[in-house]
Amino acid sequence: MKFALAVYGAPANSQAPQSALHFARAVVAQGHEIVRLFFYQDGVNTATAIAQPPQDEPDLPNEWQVFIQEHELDAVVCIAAALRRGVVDQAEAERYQLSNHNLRAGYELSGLGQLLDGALMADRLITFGA
Amino acid sequence: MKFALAVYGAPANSQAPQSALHFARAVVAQGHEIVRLFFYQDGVNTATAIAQPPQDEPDLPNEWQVFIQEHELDAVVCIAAALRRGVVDQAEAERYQLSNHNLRAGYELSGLGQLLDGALMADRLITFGA
Amino acid sequence: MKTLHTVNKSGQPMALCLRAVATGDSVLLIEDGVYELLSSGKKIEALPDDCSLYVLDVDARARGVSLPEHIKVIGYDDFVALAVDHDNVLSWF
Amino acid sequence: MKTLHTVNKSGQPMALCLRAVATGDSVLLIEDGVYELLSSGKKIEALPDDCSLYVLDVDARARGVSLPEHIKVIGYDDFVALAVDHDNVLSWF
Amino acid sequence: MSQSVCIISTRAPYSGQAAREALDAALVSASYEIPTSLLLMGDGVFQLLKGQETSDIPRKNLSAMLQVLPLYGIETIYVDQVSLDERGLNVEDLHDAITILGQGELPLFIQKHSKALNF
Amino acid sequence: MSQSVCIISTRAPYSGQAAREALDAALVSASYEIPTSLLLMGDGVFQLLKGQETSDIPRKNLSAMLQVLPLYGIETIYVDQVSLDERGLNVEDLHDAITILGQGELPLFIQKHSKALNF
Repeated sequence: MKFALAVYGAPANSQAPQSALHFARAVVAQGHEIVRLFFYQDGVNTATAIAQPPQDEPDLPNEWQVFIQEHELDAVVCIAAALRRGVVDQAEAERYQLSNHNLRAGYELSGLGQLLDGALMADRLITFGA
Repeated sequence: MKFALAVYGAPANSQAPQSALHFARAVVAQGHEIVRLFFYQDGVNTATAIAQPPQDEPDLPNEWQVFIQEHELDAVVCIAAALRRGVVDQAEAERYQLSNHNLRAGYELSGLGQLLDGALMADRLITFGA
Repeated sequence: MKTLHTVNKSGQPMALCLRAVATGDSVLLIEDGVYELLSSGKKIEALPDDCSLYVLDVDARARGVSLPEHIKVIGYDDFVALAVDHDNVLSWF
Repeated sequence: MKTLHTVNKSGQPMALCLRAVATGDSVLLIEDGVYELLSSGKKIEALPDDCSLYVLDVDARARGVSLPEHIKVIGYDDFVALAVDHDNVLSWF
Repeated sequence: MSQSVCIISTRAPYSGQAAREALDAALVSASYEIPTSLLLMGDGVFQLLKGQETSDIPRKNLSAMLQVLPLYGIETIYVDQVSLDERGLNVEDLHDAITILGQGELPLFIQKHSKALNF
Repeated sequence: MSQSVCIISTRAPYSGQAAREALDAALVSASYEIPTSLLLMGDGVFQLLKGQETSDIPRKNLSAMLQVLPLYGIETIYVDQVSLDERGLNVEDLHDAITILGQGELPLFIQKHSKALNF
């Protein structure tokens, strides 16, 4: 069965990225397919490359990246939500003349259409809210 | 009179940074002193240099920076809260071997002690919660 | 059409879920939704009899919420299986 | 000792504020706290008579909340003046 | 079954961006020519209040965005009656083009759509 | 008046970091040797539940942090009675070293401190 997952909370202010990761691992373990991951609202903070969680807590941004790359998942970060929150890739940093960029490898910045597209192409959309 | 202001919400998920800025401007206009600004919890996102708000909304991170620099305010970003959320200066980026840094000029990363210190040295502490 | 409803907070998300739930649907409490098992005026008692109530084990355990006997305690594998068994998943947060 | 309480949401912040408020204190509704003026079972009616109730003009206007006559509508300058006039400011959020 | 989308928006308009980000999703869905319904529940019904003047806060005016919905084929906004009652809101204080769903109508209404997205 | 601090913590322990960040503030305040009280209200009282096992979620165990408070001179945790009642919590389910403040006791309790910080 085809799943799409949407994540709307940040690692630091919500359990959403962690619940979604647990769920995603179980989806893959049961032989189902994840056709789209979509990070929206504060969920875009999951994709920052420069967070440094305290040593007594797991590093969720890193765990997500490893999982995405291992399973070659289609991981989309909403570009409008990301820009307003300061999560940008090199192309956007250059476009807006920002000093730096911080999007992790494995993620792609794209439009909200990818959330709708994922919802329609999947058999199930599961949203992890903030 | 001496004021300390604490900001706990991010520009994108709370009105706190904007309410606090309006309040801070009124404090200065009335001839009072702001002895400490402290950005904690999601409030640390106010200090990122690489956010790009949409054109139909004000650029609060930029407005805060201009205000801080114009009035030479003591603006502290909680270092623990900032590290876990991916807001880092050059020194922390080097310490943790992160790819980049994104703290705006005008802010200083420091410990939670600066919040307590600000609360005790000010006549009034005003907290803008998320 | 059967829907699986997830609830990750008590308060508004639980109240809205109860308004959207239909005969034969299931409700799964996750994250802070597990506190709904404690509250004195329990909203979950308004759940229709033919709806199943589940709670996610890791989230209840993390919060020290002790579980009444009538509730089905499940893990993420079961959560995925429930999502497969229902026609839709609605998340209340 | 007089305290100025700010409330930026209805729900829990307003409820906790009402439990912490003392004779002679003031309450200022800001941000989503201004919706407290609309709710049908108004919590603010539990405010003691000798407490003053204020609302921040920009936040009420932004949300389209019309203001009852008995409430004091203020701007940020008055907010600062209130903070000066009270001994402490407590923020409920 | 041909596809249709129900966008459920449950947040007040201005503290965070969730309400705006739900409206953006509704507009994108409708602009793909997918039949799209917008359903307001809980604090989401505050988006309907008339007379919102947002020039002094750093947020886009959502009232203005609601006016635009018909241009995208979203002719009415569905609203949960109980949420209005809980908040003491009367229809005359609200945006005009709304359809109120009474207690018990919500489950069937949501099920009429092939996908429901909560915000 | 000599300084003292009341830390008011109103959030449940694990969804966000607000509860942890309030405890951090209490520990910092106490470690500066400022007389410090910790007051739990609203969903903050959920921090007191016994038997929290957090190894499967990405959060530090706050129960364990509460155990550490006496080492910093915070011998008891003040708790709002009404918040316990609203949530159906009984004292036997909770962390031991607590002092319950009944209805009407909160205003005076908070005023005894020169500064109160809400989280």
